[in-house]
Amino acid sequence: MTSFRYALRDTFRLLFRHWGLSLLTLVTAASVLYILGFTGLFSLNLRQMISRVEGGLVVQVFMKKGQNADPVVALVKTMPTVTSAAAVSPEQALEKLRAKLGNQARAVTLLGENPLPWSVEVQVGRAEQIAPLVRDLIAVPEVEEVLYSGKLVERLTTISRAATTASGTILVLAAIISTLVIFNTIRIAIYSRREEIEVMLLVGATRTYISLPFVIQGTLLGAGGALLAIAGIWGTYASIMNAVRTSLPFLDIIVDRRTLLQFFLLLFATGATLGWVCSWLAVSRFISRASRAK
Amino acid sequence: MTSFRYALRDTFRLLFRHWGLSLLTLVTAASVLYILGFTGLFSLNLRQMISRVEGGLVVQVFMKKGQNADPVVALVKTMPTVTSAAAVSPEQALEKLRAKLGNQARAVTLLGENPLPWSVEVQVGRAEQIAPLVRDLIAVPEVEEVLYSGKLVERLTTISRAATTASGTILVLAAIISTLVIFNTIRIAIYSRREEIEVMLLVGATRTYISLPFVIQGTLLGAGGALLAIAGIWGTYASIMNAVRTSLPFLDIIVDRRTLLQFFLLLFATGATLGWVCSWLAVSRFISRASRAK
Amino acid sequence: MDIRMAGVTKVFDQDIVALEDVHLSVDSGEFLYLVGTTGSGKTTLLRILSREYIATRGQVTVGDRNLRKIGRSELPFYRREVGVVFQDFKLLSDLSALENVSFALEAMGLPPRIVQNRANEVIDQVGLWRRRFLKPPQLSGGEQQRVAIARAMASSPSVFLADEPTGNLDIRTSEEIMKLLLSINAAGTTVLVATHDRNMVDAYRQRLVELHNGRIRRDERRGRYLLDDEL
Amino acid sequence: MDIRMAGVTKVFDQDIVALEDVHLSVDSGEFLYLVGTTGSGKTTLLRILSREYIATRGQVTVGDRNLRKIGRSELPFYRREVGVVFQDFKLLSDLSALENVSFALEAMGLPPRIVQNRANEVIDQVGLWRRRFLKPPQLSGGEQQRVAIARAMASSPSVFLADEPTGNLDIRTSEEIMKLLLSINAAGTTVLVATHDRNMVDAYRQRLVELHNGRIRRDERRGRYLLDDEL
Ligand SMILES: Nc1ncnc2c1ncn2[C@@H]1O[C@H](COP(=O)(O)OP(=O)(O)OP(=O)(O)O)[C@@H](O)[C@H]1O
Ligand SMILES: Nc1ncnc2c1ncn2[C@@H]1O[C@H](COP(=O)(O)OP(=O)(O)OP(=O)(O)O)[C@@H](O)[C@H]1O
Ligand SMILES: [Mg+2]
Ligand SMILES: [Mg+2]
Repeated sequence: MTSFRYALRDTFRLLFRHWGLSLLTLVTAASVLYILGFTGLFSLNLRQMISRVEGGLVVQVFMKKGQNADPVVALVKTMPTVTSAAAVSPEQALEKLRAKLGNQARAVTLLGENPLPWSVEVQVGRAEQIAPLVRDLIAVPEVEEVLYSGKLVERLTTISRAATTASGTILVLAAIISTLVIFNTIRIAIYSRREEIEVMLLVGATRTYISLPFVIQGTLLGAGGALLAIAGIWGTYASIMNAVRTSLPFLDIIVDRRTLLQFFLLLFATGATLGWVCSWLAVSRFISRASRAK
Repeated sequence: MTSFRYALRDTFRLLFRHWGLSLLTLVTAASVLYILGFTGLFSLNLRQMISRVEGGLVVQVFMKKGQNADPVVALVKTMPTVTSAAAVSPEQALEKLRAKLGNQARAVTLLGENPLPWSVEVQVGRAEQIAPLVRDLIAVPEVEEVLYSGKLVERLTTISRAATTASGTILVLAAIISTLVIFNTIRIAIYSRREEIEVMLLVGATRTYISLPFVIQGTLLGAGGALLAIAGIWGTYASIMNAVRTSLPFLDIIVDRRTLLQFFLLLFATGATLGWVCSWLAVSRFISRASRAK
Repeated sequence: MDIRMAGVTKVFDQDIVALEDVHLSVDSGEFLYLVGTTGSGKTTLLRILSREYIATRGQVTVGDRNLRKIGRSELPFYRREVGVVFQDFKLLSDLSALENVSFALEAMGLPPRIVQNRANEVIDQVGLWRRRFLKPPQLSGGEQQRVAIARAMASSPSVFLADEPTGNLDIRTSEEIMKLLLSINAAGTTVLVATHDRNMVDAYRQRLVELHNGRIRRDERRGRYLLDDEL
Repeated sequence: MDIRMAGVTKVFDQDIVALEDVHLSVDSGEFLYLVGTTGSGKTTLLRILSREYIATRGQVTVGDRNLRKIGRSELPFYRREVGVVFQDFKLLSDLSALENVSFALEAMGLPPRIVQNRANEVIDQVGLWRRRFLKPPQLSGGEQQRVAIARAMASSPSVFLADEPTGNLDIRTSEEIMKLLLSINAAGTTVLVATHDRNMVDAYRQRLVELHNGRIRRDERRGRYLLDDEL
């Protein structure tokens, strides 16, 4: 108990007596966590955008002449991967075709009777769920033809997979690099106090007594760095959100406060944990080395 | 001359006597430069992809009934922003329409005489060059209508601007953060040698004599860190290129060896310069502080 | 606590033999001078006793502890029973004189009030009351040395090892420190003092052990400081 | 070079007066002991001469240099003419004894061969030839002190300032060092030695200046080391 009080006081001694060093460590931690945080936000946004695009994919099911869309709508309702299904009557289809043709619409007006069949537009959540869906739909006897942009789906599937791997890899890389930099910085900072550690060992301080202030300090610096990083990220991200909202409104970036808050909490925890683990490792190694008898 | 030889020898003494410290600094520099380099490559790729998409934008110019495309082709040839222009005869246009309609192609086969006019497909390099082009084309008397995906062009223009700003900002941020981290690390590393610096001053070493080894060391560590970072980036990027080539062949990432080489040279120079400037600043400040008489 | 060294040899890299076959037995409560030319092994002997070094050969026991067998977790507790005045002081330069003493007491887990009282007491005993808030770089050599002495005695150790405790002190102050060491000894603490200070050794005669090239050359009950040509 | 101090006062933070109105004139080639109880201001006086400190008041000139007016770029060149043995040695702990000497010579821009010869020579003179490749932490206190002396004398300075150069040495070795200092002095170097070593002061009588609470109390041509009650 008393020794924890001493540890707290010594922490502040360490922090303020060597405030230059503390500041350097803090800024380094903040910088690195800023990068880590930004990478994280970037990955999150990437995944969200891709899932929006995937959710927009439409499979068109054309019924045989004279059949209406009911059997397909019924079947599709039972499929868990399907997120929406809408029947399109021949009349609606003609309207759409006209709109789609634009200036060539006059070609359509030349048609006599409406030659178009009933169809259903089906949507799923992920590109890779389309292939099995199509297989099932083709098996329905009333279905004449199932149309979907095969190439686009293929591309989206690979892009989605690639993006998942890429954002995962980037995150892992950023995490490794952050850990390395923070660990190195803390180690170098502790290195410059090696005499202090040696003297403490010589007068009979226990390992815990010696390391506690360093570990608390490391945790505080990590947490403080994270707070600075969060402030920085919030500032940058808010201005990005603003810019996107006004000039790229079609881009689906994450603006949900709850998600962002969770993300920032995670970043804070990461910073504190990194500071804690790194300083603990660093100081332990130093104590071990310094206390080896020659 | 002699003193430069001493400086070189002392550099290696610094590097190897405190090799743990050197290694930590090296790894930190490498990590940070890795991030910087990656951000740079990412920006380069982003710009390249956007310019490819922009280059793919097509403006369709429909001639008045009975007019052929020659006047527009002639005009467009004189415009420096235009990268390509192709006349499309009514027959070709009908073929295209058929292909475009897909399963609704039967509608087109119902047409009697070909109702389509001559048209020209014009391409420019950048989205923002489209608006003036369109204005010029509409002024041509033989032109009936100029079609282009107005919304898409608008979006592309803003995306292109946003991407340029964003990649620039990210690069600047990465550069600032790299500088901060490298400067801090070197300063902390030098901080742990403050006694050495003080003693040297006391025995009458000049500022240059004291700082030279630190500066050379900093430069070497910066350059070494850059080399490690380049090796790392090369490894990662090569595997990305491979993955993209096999599974996302439609993605235009940079594979040109000359560009990459130039980029890596730049990164190397950045690392060495950062190491040099940062260690020079750090050691100067220390010397100034240590040599202040009380 | 008593100290027993049997056949202790300390060899460093490059075959530097700092101590050779040292047999030394110090009873609990004894006072002993360790003399010898520079480099004769005094500091090495004391460092073996404080477990900074481990003897290359031979047995060392302090109290009931075999120093070769002290584990990592026991070492701090051993060190608290052994007060050491280091030849190079080993003070923390960003703590004041008083804090240098109190932090050593705190490290032992003593409560703040006791720490404060004791630290103030010993700082006063070594005559640094008026300098107690200065940091080592602001203290003169002799003042630093006295902080080191104060720190070593603060925890009332059972064994007190002092490496040249008067090396930076004038004669008058040396005498005061010597009296302090004798009073520590009078309270039952075993005291070993490595010294070059002929005046002190001759003024306060005590058991004297002389090292020569790492070997014990003399061990006298009330020895005088002799030069080689006086032997 | 000669040394002139006129009305020198040095006040530290918290109104600590380390030197007060010191007038001291040392001719070129003189040898001078600086004595006084611990904390009397000896080290402070030497530090003012080596331009580690600047006097709060008063004039200090060494040779033809006014120490208050030495610029940043001139300081290294001044320091090369002043050899200092620091009370706490100030050796670089990752250089060997020999390297500690040679690096100081290199810092002056001397060519490698001259540096090597001179470093070997002085290391030998202080009796450390066999220990020359050891680093300070591997040397005994007295050996470190001799490395510090060797480094200070290596550059053949015009002024030699030694702060307790025999504080960690036994009597025999102290005598050798004193003879070394006297021979340096005989070659024309001005030598100031701050010391508590009564035996040396009385054995080799020289000019003696005694400081007391920062003031000069005695200045005698061939003074003896006296205690307060002997005055
Ligand atoms: N870590 C070490 N590595 C190598 N040699 C060492 C080490 N420590 C001490 N020595 C050598 O052992 C010898 C004895 O050293 P020690 O410090 O015990 O002498 P000392 O009697 O205390 O001398 P002094 O009176 O000068 O302090 C010295 O010659 C020294 O060079
Ligand atoms: N930087 C400083 N700040 C505050 N006080 C100082 C500083 N340096 C020295 N002093 C004080 O000035 C006084 C004189 O110190 P100085 O080191 O000159 O004494 P000294 O004669 O060398 O003593 P010793 O024989 O113990 O080495 C001391 O009381 C010391 O506390
Ligand atoms: Mg010793
Ligand atoms: Mg002094």
